[in-house]
Amino acid sequence: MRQQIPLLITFIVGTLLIVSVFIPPFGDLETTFNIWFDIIAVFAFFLGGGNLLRVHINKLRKRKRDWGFSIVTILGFSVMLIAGLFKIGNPGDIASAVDAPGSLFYDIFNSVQYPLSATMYSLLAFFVASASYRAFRAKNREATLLLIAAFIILLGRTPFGVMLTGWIPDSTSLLQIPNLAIWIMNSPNLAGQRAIMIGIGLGVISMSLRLILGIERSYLGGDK
Amino acid sequence: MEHFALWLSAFLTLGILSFLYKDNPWYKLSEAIFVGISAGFWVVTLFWDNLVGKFWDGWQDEPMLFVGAALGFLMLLRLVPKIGWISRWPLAFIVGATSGLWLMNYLASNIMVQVMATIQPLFSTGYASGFDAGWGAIISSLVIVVGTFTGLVYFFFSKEHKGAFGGAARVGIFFIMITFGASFGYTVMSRMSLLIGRMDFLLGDWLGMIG
Amino acid sequence: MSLPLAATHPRLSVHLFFPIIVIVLTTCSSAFGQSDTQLDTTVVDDTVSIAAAPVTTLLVEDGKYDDGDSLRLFWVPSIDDQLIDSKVTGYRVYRLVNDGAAEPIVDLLPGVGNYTDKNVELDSSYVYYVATLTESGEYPSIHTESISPQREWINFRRGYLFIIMMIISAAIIFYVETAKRGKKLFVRKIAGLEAIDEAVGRATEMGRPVLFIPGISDMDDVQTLAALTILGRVSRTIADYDSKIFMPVSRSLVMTAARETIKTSYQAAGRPDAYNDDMVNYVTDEQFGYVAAVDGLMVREKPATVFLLGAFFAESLILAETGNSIGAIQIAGTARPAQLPFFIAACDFTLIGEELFAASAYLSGEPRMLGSLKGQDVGKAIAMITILLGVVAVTLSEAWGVGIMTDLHAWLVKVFSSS
Amino acid sequence: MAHLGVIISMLVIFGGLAWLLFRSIKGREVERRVIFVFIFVAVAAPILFPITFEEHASPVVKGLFDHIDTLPPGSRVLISFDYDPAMAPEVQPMANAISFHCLDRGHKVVFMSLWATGQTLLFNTLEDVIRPEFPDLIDGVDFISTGYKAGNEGVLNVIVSDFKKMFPTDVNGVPLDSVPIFDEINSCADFDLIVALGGGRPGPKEWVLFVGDPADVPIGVGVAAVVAPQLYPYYPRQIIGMLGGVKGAAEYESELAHRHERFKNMAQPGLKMMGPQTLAHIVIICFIVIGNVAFFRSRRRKGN
Repeated sequence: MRQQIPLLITFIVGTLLIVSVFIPPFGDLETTFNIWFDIIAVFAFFLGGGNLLRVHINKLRKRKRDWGFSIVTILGFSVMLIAGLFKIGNPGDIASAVDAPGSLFYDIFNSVQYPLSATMYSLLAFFVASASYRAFRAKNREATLLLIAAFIILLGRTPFGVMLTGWIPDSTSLLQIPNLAIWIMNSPNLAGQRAIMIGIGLGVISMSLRLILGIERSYLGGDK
Repeated sequence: MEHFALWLSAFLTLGILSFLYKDNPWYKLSEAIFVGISAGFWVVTLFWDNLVGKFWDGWQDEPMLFVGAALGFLMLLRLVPKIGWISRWPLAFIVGATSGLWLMNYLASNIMVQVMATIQPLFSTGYASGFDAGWGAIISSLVIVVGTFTGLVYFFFSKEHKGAFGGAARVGIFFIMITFGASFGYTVMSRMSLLIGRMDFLLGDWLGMIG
Repeated sequence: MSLPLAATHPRLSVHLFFPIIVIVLTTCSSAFGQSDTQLDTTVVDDTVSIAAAPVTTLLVEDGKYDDGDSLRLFWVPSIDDQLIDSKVTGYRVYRLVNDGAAEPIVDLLPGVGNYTDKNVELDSSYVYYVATLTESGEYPSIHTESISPQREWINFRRGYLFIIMMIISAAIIFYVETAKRGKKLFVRKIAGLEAIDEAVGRATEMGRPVLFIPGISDMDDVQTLAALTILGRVSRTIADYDSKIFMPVSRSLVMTAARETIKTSYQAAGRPDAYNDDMVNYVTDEQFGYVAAVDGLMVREKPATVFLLGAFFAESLILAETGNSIGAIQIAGTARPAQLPFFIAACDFTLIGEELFAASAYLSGEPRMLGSLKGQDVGKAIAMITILLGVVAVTLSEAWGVGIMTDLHAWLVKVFSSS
Repeated sequence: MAHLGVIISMLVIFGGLAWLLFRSIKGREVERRVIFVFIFVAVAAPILFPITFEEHASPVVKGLFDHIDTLPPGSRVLISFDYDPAMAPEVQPMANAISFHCLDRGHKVVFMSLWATGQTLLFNTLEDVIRPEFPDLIDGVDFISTGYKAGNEGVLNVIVSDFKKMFPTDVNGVPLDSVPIFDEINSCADFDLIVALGGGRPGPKEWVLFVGDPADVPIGVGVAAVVAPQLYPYYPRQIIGMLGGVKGAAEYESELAHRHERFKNMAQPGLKMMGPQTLAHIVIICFIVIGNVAFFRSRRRKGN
């Protein structure tokens, strides 16, 4: 029983949503599902948020390594929670938007979360460089093509791209690096992307069918 | 206050950047703040947007929302060990719905649309200038068709990559590699602008070193 | 306001009449041509000529293949709506709900000849008219007859989509059944998946944990589901090897599902006591907050093996490079094409798109699962044949005007645009 | 002072790279933190001491530049601002450079917008950028703004045959019939060039399909970098030239300063933004070379 009911639910709901595409009166099912999902996700958040607090309180109690930073996390979490749920400092009353300019929630977001997020994102600039250094090496034919494509595109984005091949006559202007770079983006790149996307589409269909038909059940109760 | 916010932002920005050298207390502090604040941010956002905005403000008009809430409540039964297994029901619901939705969406957007887009004449025709069979255009169209075709051959699972089939698969992986190299190179610029943005903040807004 | 010009200016009427006749003729024929399919169509003919002529031949029909929530209007624009020196500044659509008062619902540009009203309800009746707008005033057309939107139960426009879905699904199910009956099916080697056992074994030998990142999307993304099915296999191996796994996640639901998955695997391996809820922890929903925490964990816990499987966005390279810097073996996979290059560059093995979804089937080694992979290949073959056929057809048709090829191409377009 | 900064940072970057190359010839790998330092300097230095690299206009940029340059003075040009503040960092430099160029050549320029958000940007461009640079030009005689009109492609469908039907007045409410520029302009076909700036929808693609092709007017475009590859197939048949992203703007500015004395010392926002980009790209390219040198050296060593 414990096995069968979830599998049945998956089967019925999955089939229903597939069929809904062809039955106009069921057209709203997708929207309905998305709203239900959002509501379920909030409930699940009690588990997640509770877990976060539990982990850090445990760390604190047992004086594990770096327990001091757990205090900071718990504090940050609580401050944001209080600021947001009680709408502290919001202009107007409780009905105003939680992130209205001037509120504590808004200020913390702007001076703490935003710079942290943007800086973490900007680390990519460094990692792009270190990855290029290591990965773009002519180890074999595949890697060489990876290297050449990246190299031409990168060159095409600097003034040297124009300078190096500016002498090539206009009749074969495709060979000039800036043009070549755009050609690569438009032809071989497009072809590769399409093959990958069609493959993904089939992968999704097969995966979904396995889940709906209950062939794949490792996520809820294993093989047996 | 403004001044404090600026210095706080700069302090946190440098804290994250310090990770590039190595893990250190400054980074750990920034990380701890980040995790705490952002988790709180999302609880609050989900609370107001989803619980209040979608459920509380909506159930009078749409009583079916209670089904969603009930499923959410079943989720919480995990906390009761004896009947914790019931929490699989909402999971099963989500898995079923996600599978159904994605199956149809990907069939339409990834397969049908992409196949359709690949069906182009090898000799391109222009809107105004009529027939054009320049070599450049023909080669480009051929490359797209051959690349898509051989790329799909590469993904074949049930046939060994040997002989002519293996050759085609090899060509396919060549195309895929060019794709990856090109996309990588093309993204560098946008990644650099992110760093330029942060540098502008540090050197300009904070230190005032930009004239 | 609306003086019948034809009566007072006989000479002008000649000018005005000719185009009207043409319009009436063309619209009548088109109305007849469609009449067998559009039973609800109401034809209104207006041939009175005035300062700025109102629109003519206003038709209203039920929106096809909908839940009774749209009505479509067509009309022939005013003859004064001309490209040069036009008097017409636009059109205003009026609506009378259940014989109530007329209210304007939308203003349209000159030259427009149709409008779909999507704000209608099943049990109400609607009457429309369209006013021609000029600088000096409005010139309304005759009202349509009353119409109620109809609900259709089956969307025939998606018929081909249904057929394609059925063919691919049937192929997958067919091979699943074939394999179940014991027919051996060949599946080629996938390098990234072959490496999993070795990678987990290495972690055991080194006495270091395995880190599993299921992407940053929630359970409403099939990639996350794929990651969890792989987790089911991987955690089984981990349980067998007695390695350690830790899994920070950025979604509460994923946390719940992952715990369920790992627990089940440990039970299947006969070691339920070794399972612990602390293997999976929620961090934060915030994309880069999560990344900051995972990066920190990586350098502090130094996992020997890192799995990056699921839906990844910009953070892909941050995670993969940090994982690389601590010398972990990294097995990555995603179906987001934009992030694949970064995994290719920074990880030891990468599952490209479709391979991510095939992974759990491949790892299970179970005949039914492998059968579904063969079914997928049928879909690929269909796509390839269609592409070849379509390209040949459209090329022959455009370059040499081969008739049958034009038909073939037109048919393919029809089939593959039915989504 | 600034020059000294430029020299020192260049020395640090290229001296350092040369040293790393030398080391890698000996087969030694570069540590990742060293790479990070180079990226940091390559981005920070051009921000601190404005380092710009002279860009050379690629053929696709030159196509538009030369067209504007060779049109006889008094030609009629339409420039459409179809973008929003999010796209502005990339597109605004192009808008400035192209407007300058047209007005300097003595062309009669009509500005308009298909995007509601473009109207404000257009207004700011005219007031803050164009008027200060060309104080003598007269509104209505040398240039005019007709502002924004709702209707997307519908607007294009109308103005392709009758401009004044869609825009009876300019942005200030002056009837176009009384405006000298419009003496000889009835439809889009009467323009000698149309420049579409933007990258969304409606944007350059719609201009080509709804106006450029049917009315046979040359179209030049300036777009955000992400959409540039999608528009390339229209060049050179349906688009005479294209500026893609900040890079395209920088190339145009460079060409402008190079060919016209007047713009030698003008502000070059595009080039300035390209400084850190170019340097960072060069550094990455150098590291790829260094990586391959190290790889081949180590392979040869293993081979021995």
